[in-house]
Amino acid sequence: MSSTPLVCAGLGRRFGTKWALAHIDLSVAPASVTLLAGANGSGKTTLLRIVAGLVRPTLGQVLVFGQDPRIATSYCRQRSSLVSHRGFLYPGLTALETLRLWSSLLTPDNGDNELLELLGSVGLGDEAHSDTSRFSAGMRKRLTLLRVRLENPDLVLLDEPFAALDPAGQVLIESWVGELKARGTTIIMASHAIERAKALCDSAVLLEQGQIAWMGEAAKMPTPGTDLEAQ
Amino acid sequence: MSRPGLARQSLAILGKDLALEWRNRARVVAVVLFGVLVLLLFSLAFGDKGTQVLQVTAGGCLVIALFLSSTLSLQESFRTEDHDDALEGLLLLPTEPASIFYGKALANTFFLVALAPVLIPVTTLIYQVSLGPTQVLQIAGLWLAAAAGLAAPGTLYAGLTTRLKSQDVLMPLLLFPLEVPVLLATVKAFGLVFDGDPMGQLSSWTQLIVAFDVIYWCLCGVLFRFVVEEAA
Amino acid sequence: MKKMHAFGLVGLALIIVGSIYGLTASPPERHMGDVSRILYVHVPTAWNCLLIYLFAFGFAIASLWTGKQRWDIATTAAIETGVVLNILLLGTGMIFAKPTWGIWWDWDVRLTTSLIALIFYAAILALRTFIDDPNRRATLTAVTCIISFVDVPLIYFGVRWWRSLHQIQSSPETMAETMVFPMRVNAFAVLFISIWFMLLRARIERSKLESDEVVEPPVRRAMATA
Amino acid sequence: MAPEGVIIGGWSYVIAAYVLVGVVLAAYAAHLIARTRSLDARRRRSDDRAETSVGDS
Repeated sequence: MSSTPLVCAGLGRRFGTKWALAHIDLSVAPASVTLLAGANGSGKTTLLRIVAGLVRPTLGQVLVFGQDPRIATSYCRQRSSLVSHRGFLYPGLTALETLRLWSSLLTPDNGDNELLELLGSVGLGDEAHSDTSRFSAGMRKRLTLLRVRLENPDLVLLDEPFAALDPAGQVLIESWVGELKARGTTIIMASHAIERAKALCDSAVLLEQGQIAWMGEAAKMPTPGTDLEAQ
Repeated sequence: MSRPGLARQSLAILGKDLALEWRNRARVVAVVLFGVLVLLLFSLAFGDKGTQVLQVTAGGCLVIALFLSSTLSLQESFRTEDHDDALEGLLLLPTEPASIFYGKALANTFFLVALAPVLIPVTTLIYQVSLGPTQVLQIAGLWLAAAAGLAAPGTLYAGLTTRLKSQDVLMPLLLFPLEVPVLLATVKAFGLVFDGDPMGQLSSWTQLIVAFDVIYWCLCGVLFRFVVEEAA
Repeated sequence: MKKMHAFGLVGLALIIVGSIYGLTASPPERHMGDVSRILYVHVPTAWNCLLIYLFAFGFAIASLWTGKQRWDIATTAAIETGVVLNILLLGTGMIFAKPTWGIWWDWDVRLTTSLIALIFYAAILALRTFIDDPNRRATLTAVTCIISFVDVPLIYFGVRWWRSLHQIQSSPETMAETMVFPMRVNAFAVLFISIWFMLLRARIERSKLESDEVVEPPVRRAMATA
Repeated sequence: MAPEGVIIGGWSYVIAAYVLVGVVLAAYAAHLIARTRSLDARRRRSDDRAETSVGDS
């Protein structure tokens, strides 16, 4: 039970008058890659934020490795990592300083040499001492990915990983996902780029207006917007 | 897997906030100038009543200058956290909300203490009070205690009102009534340093401010997690 | 619904009895004379105001602990009722101050503390109007309410020390039995009326939330199969 | 310091205090009841459209 990365049962979340999510029953197998598909506002981000323990579910239960992220917050966050569409960066800090901050909040705390090496591995070696507020979207994303490298989690939650990236950046994400997968990390990916994401994923969940409209093998997923009842 | 302790995490946050403040020196200078301006305005408002009045009001005006300047720096301390959801990033690492609080509150205390080397000399000049070396030390100690008492609830309330539509009004509205005990005690203590302390009451006022500090730092540290985490 | 109004009616009956007794049957006090009759309404509001703020503090802790909406509703109802009593307490306090001390306002410990408390709690009510998300509103109301309540004794002692250099605290002397009776009756009267206010206010808050929001999740949709 | 002797009169202050208490309490009660009425009316209208269960106090 506790080795299952994610179990949701009857999950629902209301914001004001609107139900962003309802009746979510979902189980994610270890070392799998799951695609969360759906239109804007279909509840993908809310679901990922609930799993990360940032949003409290209104109804139902969520278990991350057998623990409730609301109660065992620290445990769940140690084993999972969220890559949001925001970068979590401070304007004014350099790339190296940003990594230094993250690293000093984790164990083991890496020295500057390791951090510079990490920056080099994503092609940011020359930018180590530049202010992150001057970074392009792609550079910011690559820096954010290093965060996951530092955390070394068992469950990675990706929110729109391909958004605002150039083709080179998208290829980088693909190879990075492959790398994580090979290491046995479980991945849940919310994405608009259905075709690109499908190729990376084992299974898929299609959300429509906060509810699961379709669930199954990624390759067989219908294109969103088509008549699902006809399938 | 063990995590770095509360103290180490707090120091990491403190270091980050100090680095950001250093990058943002121009703003820091502006806040200091604002403090000086407040002192100047008060001295203009009371100045025509004579030197005596200026000397008597010096302590109070100095504390009010500290309070008004603090709202500017406290709000800024959460604007950087909100800009790219960086605070959320810290929570996800995971960082204990309490260590984020203590790190930021220490940074805010540091910032408020940094106002002292400018505001205190300016006060002695325009309010025409003379300070001996011991009195300077006393004022510095009191200033530190007052800054700490202001920074802890200030950090909590700045975090609480960040992202709200009327943060600039709500934060002082919530913070200043809370700070009345610190305000009264500090004004009294400053007055005793400036005008002399024949009855030896200074130490009891200092103890009172320190007691407030302890209560605020404990209580706000406990409550901060509810302010930053919905799921807490 | 009917039960709720019973509190109001009992409170009304008691306050009429207590006030008539206090205005007629009770003898004037030795020093303050007839002015002392103000105390029969002033002191009961003060006691109840503090009691209601204590309730709000308890509700706020429960709200933070459980995250349940009903505690947030209770906290809000208690804070608003407390603010009404606080206004009364300040008003009657000032009216009492004029004939006894010769001034409308004095930086007396209790008056000062209650003025600051009023600003505190009114600020919480103001804060609530700026937050749209009900969960966040509940959390922030609870946090500010807890801090405010803890701070009230600090203000009290702070002001007391601050004032202690100027004048000696005036403390009420031991009261005659004829003074105790109307004070007690009115204390219960204000308590009943306050409970009635809180129940009414809670009902308003609840039906406001219910009519504004869809409490039940949408109907479960059929899921297409793979 | 408490003044010497007895304060004479002051009935106007006593009446003012009692009137203040009465007016404020009555005004707040009226305000609460008016709001309850209007919310109840609104809810009854929405109940006509959709039958929803409403908990009673």
